[in-house]
Amino acid sequence: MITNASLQAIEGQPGSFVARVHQEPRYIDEDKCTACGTCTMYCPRPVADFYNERLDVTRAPHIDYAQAIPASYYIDAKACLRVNYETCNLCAQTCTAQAIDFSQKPRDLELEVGAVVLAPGFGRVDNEVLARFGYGRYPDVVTSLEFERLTCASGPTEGHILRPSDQTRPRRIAFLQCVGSRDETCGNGFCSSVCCMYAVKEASVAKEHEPDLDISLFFMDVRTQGKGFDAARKRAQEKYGLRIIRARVPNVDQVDGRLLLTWVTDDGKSHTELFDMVVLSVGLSAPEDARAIAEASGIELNHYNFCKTTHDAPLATTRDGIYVAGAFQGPKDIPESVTQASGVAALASELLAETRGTRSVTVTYPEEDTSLLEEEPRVGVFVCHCGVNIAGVVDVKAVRDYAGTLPGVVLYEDTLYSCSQDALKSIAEKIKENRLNRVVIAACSPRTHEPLFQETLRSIGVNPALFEMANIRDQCAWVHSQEPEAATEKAKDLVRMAVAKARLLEPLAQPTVDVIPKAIVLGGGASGMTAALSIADQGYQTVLVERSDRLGGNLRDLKWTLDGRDAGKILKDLTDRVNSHTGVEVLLGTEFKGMSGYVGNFTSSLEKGGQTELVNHGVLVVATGGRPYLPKSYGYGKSKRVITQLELESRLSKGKNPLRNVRSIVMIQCVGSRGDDMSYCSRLCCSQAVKNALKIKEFKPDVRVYILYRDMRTYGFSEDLYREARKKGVIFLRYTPDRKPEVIRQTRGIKVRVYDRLIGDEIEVPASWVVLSVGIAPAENEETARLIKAPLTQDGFFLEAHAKLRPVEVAVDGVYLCGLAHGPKSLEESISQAKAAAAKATIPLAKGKVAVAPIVSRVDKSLCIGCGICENLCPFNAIRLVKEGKRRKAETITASCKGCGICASHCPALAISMGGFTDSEIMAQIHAFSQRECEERRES
Amino acid sequence: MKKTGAIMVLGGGVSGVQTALDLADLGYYVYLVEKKAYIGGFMAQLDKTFPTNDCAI
Amino acid sequence: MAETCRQVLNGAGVNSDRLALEWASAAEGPRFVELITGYVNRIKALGPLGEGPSEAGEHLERRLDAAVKAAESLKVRTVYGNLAKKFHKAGDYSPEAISAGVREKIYPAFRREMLTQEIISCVSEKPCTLDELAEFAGASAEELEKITAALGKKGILKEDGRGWFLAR
Amino acid sequence: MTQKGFDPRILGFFCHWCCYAAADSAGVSRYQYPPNVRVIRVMCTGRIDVRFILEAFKCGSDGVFTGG
Repeated sequence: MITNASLQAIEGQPGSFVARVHQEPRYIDEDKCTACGTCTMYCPRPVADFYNERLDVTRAPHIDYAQAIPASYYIDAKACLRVNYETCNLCAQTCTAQAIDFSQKPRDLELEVGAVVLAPGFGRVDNEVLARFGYGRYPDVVTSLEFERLTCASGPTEGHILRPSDQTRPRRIAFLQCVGSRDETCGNGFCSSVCCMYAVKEASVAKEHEPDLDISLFFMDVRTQGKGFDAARKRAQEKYGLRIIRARVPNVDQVDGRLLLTWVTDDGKSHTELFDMVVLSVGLSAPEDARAIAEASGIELNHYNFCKTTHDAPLATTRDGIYVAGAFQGPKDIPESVTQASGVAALASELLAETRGTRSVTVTYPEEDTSLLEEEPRVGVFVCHCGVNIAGVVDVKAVRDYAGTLPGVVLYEDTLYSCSQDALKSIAEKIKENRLNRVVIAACSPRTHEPLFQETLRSIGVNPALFEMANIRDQCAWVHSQEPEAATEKAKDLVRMAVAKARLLEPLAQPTVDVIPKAIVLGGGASGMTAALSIADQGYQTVLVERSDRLGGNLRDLKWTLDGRDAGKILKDLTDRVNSHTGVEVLLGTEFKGMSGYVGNFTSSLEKGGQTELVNHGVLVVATGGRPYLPKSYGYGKSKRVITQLELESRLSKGKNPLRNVRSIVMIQCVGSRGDDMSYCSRLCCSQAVKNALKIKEFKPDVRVYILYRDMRTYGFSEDLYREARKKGVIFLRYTPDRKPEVIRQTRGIKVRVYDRLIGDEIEVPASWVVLSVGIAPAENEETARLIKAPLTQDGFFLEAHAKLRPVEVAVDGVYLCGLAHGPKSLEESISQAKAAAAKATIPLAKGKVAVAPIVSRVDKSLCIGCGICENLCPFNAIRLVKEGKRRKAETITASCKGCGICASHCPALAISMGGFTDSEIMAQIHAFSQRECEERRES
Repeated sequence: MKKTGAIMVLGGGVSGVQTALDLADLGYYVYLVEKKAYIGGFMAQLDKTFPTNDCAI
Repeated sequence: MAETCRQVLNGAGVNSDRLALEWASAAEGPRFVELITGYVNRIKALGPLGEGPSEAGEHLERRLDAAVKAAESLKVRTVYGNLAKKFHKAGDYSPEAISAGVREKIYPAFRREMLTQEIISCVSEKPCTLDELAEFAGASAEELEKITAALGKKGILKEDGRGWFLAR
Repeated sequence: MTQKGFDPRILGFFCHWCCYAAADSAGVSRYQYPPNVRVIRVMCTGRIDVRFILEAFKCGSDGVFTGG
């Protein structure tokens, strides 16, 4: 990790570059700094705290936030008196660790690398642009990032929303969208794609903090197109009573200490209101140093200074061996950035497959300290605040003190964020100091965080099985936020139960098994083919299974990408590569019929023409795609004049001829989407409609094109297409779901009746063709989901393991996800996601071994009576009877065991115990649950 | 030409960190180059994330 | 499992509506909330344990203690395991089959074992006549007679003029 | 509340993969439900022994909710 560093140049060629990097000194030795904070205390030089958006003041030597990595302070060289004037030196004298070193000099490094990934993120919108909205002039106009810090419990106001001008509580807050986005006058003509969502989030959080706040949000279009976002927005709108106004506010005035907004709605009416605070939803610009990075790395930028890429290779820059991920590729939110990040890892890994493992370092764990277990249980309880997530509801200090009264507890503490690096470090130290041999963390869900904490235990030589969590966030604070007292009582109970179990925990061995170096990819569409090729390029045999008799999926019906590329050529390139690649075996007309086993050792049955073949493989990628929604409404299927966008594309692919007799085309958006059939937004139909409208205008400029929409969601650079369409005379009319357009069939032609908001009345538009922008419906996902035991969302798409941080993984280990099976998305996004799934799927293959969770069953052979009930009942064939002398005894096949425990609960002789879930552990939890028993025990 | 099994990742935000972690898991050496004093990028400044309002840090 | 619990709970004097077995998949947060809210309301309507309709308040804890001990016994567990095995082999998991199987096989074994436990706990205080035992265990003297006879044969219980008492 | 002042104590056995996950997702969406249930996580409902349920009632639980 090299901080305070900038890229100077990249020389050489793909596979063997030399990157020149310039590093400025921190003036504090990272290895010596203990992050005690003495230097900040003694420094006489105040500086604005940029981490808290200058809402606070710190000193020249400081740390941005307690959880920062590296966990070391640094000195702001611009402000430091010692660096600039050779005076002061106070901090160096007071630092007991002697970590401050003013002799540090800038360094120039030469890094030998095979590939380069550019992920510099995004830049800020110029203050000049913000000044148009009164920012800088009126103190109560704040940016969204400043507002984010104001709502944060560890922020400058400890989570209280106060007006910067007079530190009073605002009553009315307005959010202005598209500040520095969708605005050519400031150079940012694109849509930043994230502001609509974060504005709703910030408004909701604000309402949670201050329920009587009155919040208005000013949108041009509400662009919450992400997976599950529309539903979340709707819920927030209803729950918090957020007021949505469709207008762009041109400027902000200050009147008597309040802020005056004037706007015009789309019915032509003008409005004026006063607010106490205005939040500017600031967009994402290209990074400030984009030009410098482009020059140093020899890549090209697009017209907005973002990295130039194409829709069929979204992660490749214009220079081979140099790749791009995240917001530098185009404005995007966290899950998409994370997806691209994994995708770009696949690209680098494809290029450098032959060098895998030559430079890597492996982590080693210290030996387990077995002497710990010779002592009585010494339980340590850590109760997490999780910022305000838990502490905002549950009385964390009371729970902590209560934990101290429980038997066996020798240490009880509260932590702000248990999962942060600094907290983990401190927990580890306390475990060692106090010789804890059982650890309970009361925080979030073990499903998400247990591995992290167990890793911490391992790193200090404590067996990870000696750990238990009490879920006081997901299943307590979050769901009982209106009943803080009851929630606190519940939290105490859960902690008591966890401690009771923890006292009985025993160390468990950590078995590992070999991985079969082969992948199966389900689905031969663009995503499936991309994923299969990537895994094969990374050096692993891949089987591509396609149900139909042709490769291509939905890509076969697409004619042009959004950036105007020939979709047919992309399809041909992909299929040619798949068919000729020695690492990819293509099985057409093949059905996936089932899968057994576990990560590293799956066995799938594939059926082709009535023949079933069993294939052993280590990982599975689900790329089973989606399908276009088939509408019943708007007279679809009854007239050749009513078609879908894909059908329109097919007509347009024959050139201008089909448009011969066409005078007017009406496109209707959100057919199927955001409605009764599919509640979600299909994400790409808006861009698709605009793309096709432009194609029509290109072929025949005098065709009148109408687009009837609810919100135009041409996010990212597609906004350019939207603007161009408006310029070329495409007419956009907004409709609301309670006043849907009507298609009226007449003897000669078709009319569309729609409510015109500006006129305030219904108008009738004659249409040669009506084009329905139909949404994307899930494929037959239920069956596949059942076979691989993976959960689906309520909308019928596969559910990822974590919406933000694990977007291409499924809850089942060893199964990965990409493309339309995950949710509606564009070709560009599908390709990024396919690469990401390929990277994730290759990780276990590359490691060659996977750890098996030690929750397996264990048979006590001295108790076993050899009845065979367990062997019979086990759903995974993971237990068998073996002869031992004259008797038969049961035995667990550890690698197959899933830890379900059906054997243990049916064993007549109580001879089977489950790792981490033994009878006595569960009984202890039951007893701890019943307080009466618990008190009796304490007396005895 | 001999290839080098190391990769430079420029940028220590959520994208850069995720890339670095995946590449390390895939068996490569990673140089994570960040222009600021700390990694984390903008995401570290966020309080909560949409739509689940999970903690961002 | 659930059916066994229900029949045993009913036998011990607990309204078996207090036990719920529901399904919610990982993505079904809203469904889970509905289930749990409905269930809590159901329990609220039943009132505290032992005070609901058709519940035997006073001896409940003792009866349940006997039930737990019965559930630990090799005999009951063998019957239980073998029935599960039978269902698994036949692939028949219809509620009727399960209910009948439990009623005919598991419950009798359970009941016998529960009564045995009750008898033992009764006589360990003082010698008891069959009628006293019947009142204590809430069962008929005829039913208990078979059990005491069997216990007598095994040498666990002895009988004299005062009634049955522990052999040791 | 049906009975005045009666706040039942309920024990839940939740399957790690299904009901426990559903309960987590309810939390993530901030749905609200009554705070009467205390949860014991098991890897599968198959783990639940008849003894556990009887023991829970014996210890005075007003209800037992098993969620798969």
